[in-house]
Amino acid sequence: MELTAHDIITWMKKTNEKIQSNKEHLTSLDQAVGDGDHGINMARGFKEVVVKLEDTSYESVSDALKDTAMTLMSKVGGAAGPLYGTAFLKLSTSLKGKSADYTHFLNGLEESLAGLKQRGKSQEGEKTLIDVWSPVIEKMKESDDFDASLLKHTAGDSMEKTKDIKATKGRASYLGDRSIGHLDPGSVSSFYVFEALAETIEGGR
Amino acid sequence: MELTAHDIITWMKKTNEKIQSNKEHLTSLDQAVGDGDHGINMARGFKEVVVKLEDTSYESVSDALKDTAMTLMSKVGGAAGPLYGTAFLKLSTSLKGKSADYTHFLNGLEESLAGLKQRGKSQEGEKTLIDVWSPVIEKMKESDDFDASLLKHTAGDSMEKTKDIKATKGRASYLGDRSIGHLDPGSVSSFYVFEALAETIEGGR
Amino acid sequence: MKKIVNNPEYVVRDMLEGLIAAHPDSLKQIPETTVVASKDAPLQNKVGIVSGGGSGHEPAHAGYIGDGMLDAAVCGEMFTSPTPDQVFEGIKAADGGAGVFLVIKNYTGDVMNFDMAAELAEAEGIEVEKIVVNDDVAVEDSSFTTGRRGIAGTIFVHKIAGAKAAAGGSLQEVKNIAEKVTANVRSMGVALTPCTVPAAGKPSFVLEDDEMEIGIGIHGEPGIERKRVTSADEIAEELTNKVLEDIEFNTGDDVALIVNGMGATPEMELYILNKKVNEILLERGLNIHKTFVGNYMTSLEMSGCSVTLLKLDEEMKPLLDAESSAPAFRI
Amino acid sequence: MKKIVNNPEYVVRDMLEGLIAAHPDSLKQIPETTVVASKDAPLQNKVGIVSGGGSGHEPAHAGYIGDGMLDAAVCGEMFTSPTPDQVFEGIKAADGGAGVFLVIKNYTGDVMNFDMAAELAEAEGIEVEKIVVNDDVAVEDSSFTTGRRGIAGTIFVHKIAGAKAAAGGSLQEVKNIAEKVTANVRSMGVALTPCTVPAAGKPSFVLEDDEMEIGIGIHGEPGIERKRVTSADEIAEELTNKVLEDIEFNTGDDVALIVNGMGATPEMELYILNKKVNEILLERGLNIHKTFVGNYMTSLEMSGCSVTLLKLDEEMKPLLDAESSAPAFRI
Ligand SMILES: Nc1ncnc2c1ncn2[C@@H]1O[C@H](COP(=O)(O)OP(=O)(O)O)[C@@H](O)[C@H]1O
Ligand SMILES: Nc1ncnc2c1ncn2[C@@H]1O[C@H](COP(=O)(O)OP(=O)(O)O)[C@@H](O)[C@H]1O
Ligand SMILES: [Mg+2]
Ligand SMILES: [Mg+2]
Ligand SMILES: [Mg+2]
Ligand SMILES: [Mg+2]
Repeated sequence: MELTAHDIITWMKKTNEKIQSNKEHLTSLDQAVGDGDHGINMARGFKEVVVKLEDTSYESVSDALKDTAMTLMSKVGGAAGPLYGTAFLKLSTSLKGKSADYTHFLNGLEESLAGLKQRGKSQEGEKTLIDVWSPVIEKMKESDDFDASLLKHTAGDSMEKTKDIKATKGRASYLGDRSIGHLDPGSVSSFYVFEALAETIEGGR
Repeated sequence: MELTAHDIITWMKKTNEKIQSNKEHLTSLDQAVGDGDHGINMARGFKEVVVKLEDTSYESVSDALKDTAMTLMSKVGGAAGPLYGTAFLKLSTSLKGKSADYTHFLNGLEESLAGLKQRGKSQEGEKTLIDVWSPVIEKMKESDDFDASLLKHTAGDSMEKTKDIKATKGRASYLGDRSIGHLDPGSVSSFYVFEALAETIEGGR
Repeated sequence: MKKIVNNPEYVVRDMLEGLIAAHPDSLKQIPETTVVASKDAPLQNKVGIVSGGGSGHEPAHAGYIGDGMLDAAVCGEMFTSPTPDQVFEGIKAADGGAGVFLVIKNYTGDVMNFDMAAELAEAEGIEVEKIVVNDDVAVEDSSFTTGRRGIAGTIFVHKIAGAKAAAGGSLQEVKNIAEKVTANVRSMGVALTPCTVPAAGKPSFVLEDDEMEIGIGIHGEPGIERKRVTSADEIAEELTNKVLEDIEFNTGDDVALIVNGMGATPEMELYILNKKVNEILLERGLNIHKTFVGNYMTSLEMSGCSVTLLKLDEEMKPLLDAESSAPAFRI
Repeated sequence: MKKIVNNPEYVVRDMLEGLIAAHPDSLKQIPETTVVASKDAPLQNKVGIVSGGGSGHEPAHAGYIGDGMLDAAVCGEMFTSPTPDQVFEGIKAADGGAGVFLVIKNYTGDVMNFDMAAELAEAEGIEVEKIVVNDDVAVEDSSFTTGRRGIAGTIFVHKIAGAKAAAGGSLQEVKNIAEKVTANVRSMGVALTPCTVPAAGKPSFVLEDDEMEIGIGIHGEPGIERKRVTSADEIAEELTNKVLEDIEFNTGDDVALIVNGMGATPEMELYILNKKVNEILLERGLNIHKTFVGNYMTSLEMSGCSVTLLKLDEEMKPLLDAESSAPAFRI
């Protein structure tokens, strides 16, 4: 299977729907361990992404992802804006001039992860969205084509596991041990991103 | 009967006791129609009056009343400070060089009332402490000696009647018709003053 | 009641100590009084300007002490007018031989205590004049009330009378300009939450979770109407229109504006309100000469705001614009 | 949630309009951005100073724009770091050819967004340097956190870096002095009540009626300890001692002090706190060069305060004392 520019638009629309309907949930999670704006920020950003993608016609996956990245970068703010912006920009750059087949796409996601780590000066196990992106990508490497159910489950499990981690990056790190027991908001929004990707794939089959 | 300087001290001590134990009541009443400081202000003032009177020895009723007046004037503040200060100062001045027999004392109270009216630019029926001082003095005129029970009852009834008056002076006047149904805080503190005077007289019999 | 205080009975004393400690170069406390004065007061041959009132309205009034504004401020107990002897101390601290001008807000207690102080001062040969500020349009100005209350418009009286005195104006000239300001200034406020006097321990009134009180006084005195909290734009319209209705404003008139916070309202909200107030004034064809947004005349931790408009003329304008070193009103 | 707002999504936009309307002579908004700049920015051959961060901390940051302080402030959404493109606009607005200096508070989002903006600026040939302020001693400075947060101490960085730039300092000189200030400034705060982001609609955390949180962050981030509200004196001791412990202070050292209100705390309470803070510092043998009491770095309508101490030297002192025309920090 190969993703098209149209698939990217579907992916982002689905992500947006999930984020809009879970805006308050994300904000509550961020109120518990951060400053309570994650839902508001992500909702503002993805709403704009959908507007942008609907207003433009795309030839390539890379172009659609680039606009997604730039819109997130300029509309989300906070920690999540540069992080998601970087992730999608790296994916876009990696796919430039290439088809979005499984191998290329997965390579692109690896670039995204590297970008996240560099931008956030962080790594796995620090209770950030990296704890969803990294295991999802690891799991994808074991497969050789898109697998919606694998994606969903890995993302979901990884998100759940952030509960047990003690935060050492981002605002939640101020809580120290008290961060344990709470989901990481960025990991939850990342779960929506991958769940939406899974549904896009399913729809595309 | 004739009041002595010692009686004045007793009177003020008894007034102070009543005000201290009703400080919160007076403040609540003032919260309903004013700014909620009447109890606090009167308690601060009368506490100082007692300290002052206990620290000094007095030859005359007039001198004890003068110190009472000056202390209230400089410790109470707000509307009540100048009003009570003026009332006791007029009483003191009127009794200067005189014995505090019934006639002289009553004359003095009439001077007090005139002083209150002048200082407050107010008259009967405006829902102020004048609505206690004035009827008490009127009633006292019908008698030719101190009458504790008359004093208490007139003061008490008059205080109660302020409930039905619409305020046209002081902070309560901002409430207009909504001031009806509330006791006037200054009338309640004035009731304590006259009740204490009645008890002083009773004690002196 | 959650407050950063020690003994509630000593809040004013403690505050004054902390205030002087923060401004050792510009302010002094007159020993054993609650009077704060400019470090170099009295200034010889300058009319002294004295204001004051109950505490709890900070930065009013001590924050307005400075060159071009007040010489002394008399601080009463919480929401309680200061006593005549204290006001008299304030007058003496400000008296440089050219007379002293008193700025009084129209409350029975303030008027009586300041009047008595003026009598004491005159008995000692100090010439005293005064103004009673009554800018609050929420109160009906009739014989059935004690008249309109003095609220944030008082700041403009401080500023313009202060500038006149600093410019060498005589006591009578200072009085004349203060009367002009008072005749041309109007305000109205709103409260979203009440405040608690520390020694009282409970709020002075109660508002439901969705209620506001239009026309509130700065001691929590009742306003015109209690209603559901509306939008910033609607609040701006309600307050501004009520103020605009009260005196004649003509197209092209210069006005000065205060959007005043009651204490607990974030500056962000005051600016949001100011946006709409500006639009209304511009639509009315008025020329906004100067705008002041901030906490100028507060009610402890009350949340809410007030809108003050001063209709300016060519005499008042330069006096409003003149320099002031007062920490709460630097110009 | 009771607030004077219109649509909660547009609070920042509305606020900026009201802000510019209030300061038409000194401030401008860069069209279609959330950047506020000095009316006469950029100044040729002066190092431009740019600060910013999430909104909700007013008067931070736009209130510090003025001669001798900031050239531009970038306003993010509520408690949300501004985006790289906006910060880049701020940099361009402040760039007069001598380079631009960024004052960043140490939060992951701020650091990332400002870094990316610096990259964009450098790609366009604008020289950029920066400081990350981390004065909050409530946070452990270890590899297990993102490091200490930037809070009210940031104001001193604005002031002193701004004065250095105004005095003709080079970009490197501005950076050097900003690093010195950051190395010598420490703060700690306390919250008595939480605050509510308008679009969130509910408070960011809950405190019981008798509780306070020591070491609170300016976005409601958790502190060190939650305990019963104590007296002003005890709060002053707790905050000041924690700050004093953190760097070496010697008898006779000059310090500058900020007693900062979090938004809803009356000025009266800040002065009451200041009284005790002063006593503690004097007892320690320190020389209080200057004290600032007021709302400088707020968290909407949070009630509480913070204490900031800057250990001064002969280089910083005149820069702190230098003139500033910023409305929130006039000197
Ligand atoms: N250094 C970091 N590296 C990777 N992810 C991070 C880092 N810091 C924060 N995050 C992610 O960002 C999320 C918070 O985003 P958001 O609430 O929008 O930003 P802010 O903390 O600035 O308010 C966290 O839940 C976490 O997943
Ligand atoms: N003009 C007036 N004439 C006579 N009494 C008055 C007048 N104004 C107020 N009072 C009395 O003063 C009382 C209020 O006193 P207090 O609360 O101490 O002063 P304030 O209103 O300044 O807070 C009222 O209850 C009323 O009895
Ligand atoms: Mg957040
Ligand atoms: Mg009262
Ligand atoms: Mg009072
Ligand atoms: Mg944030």
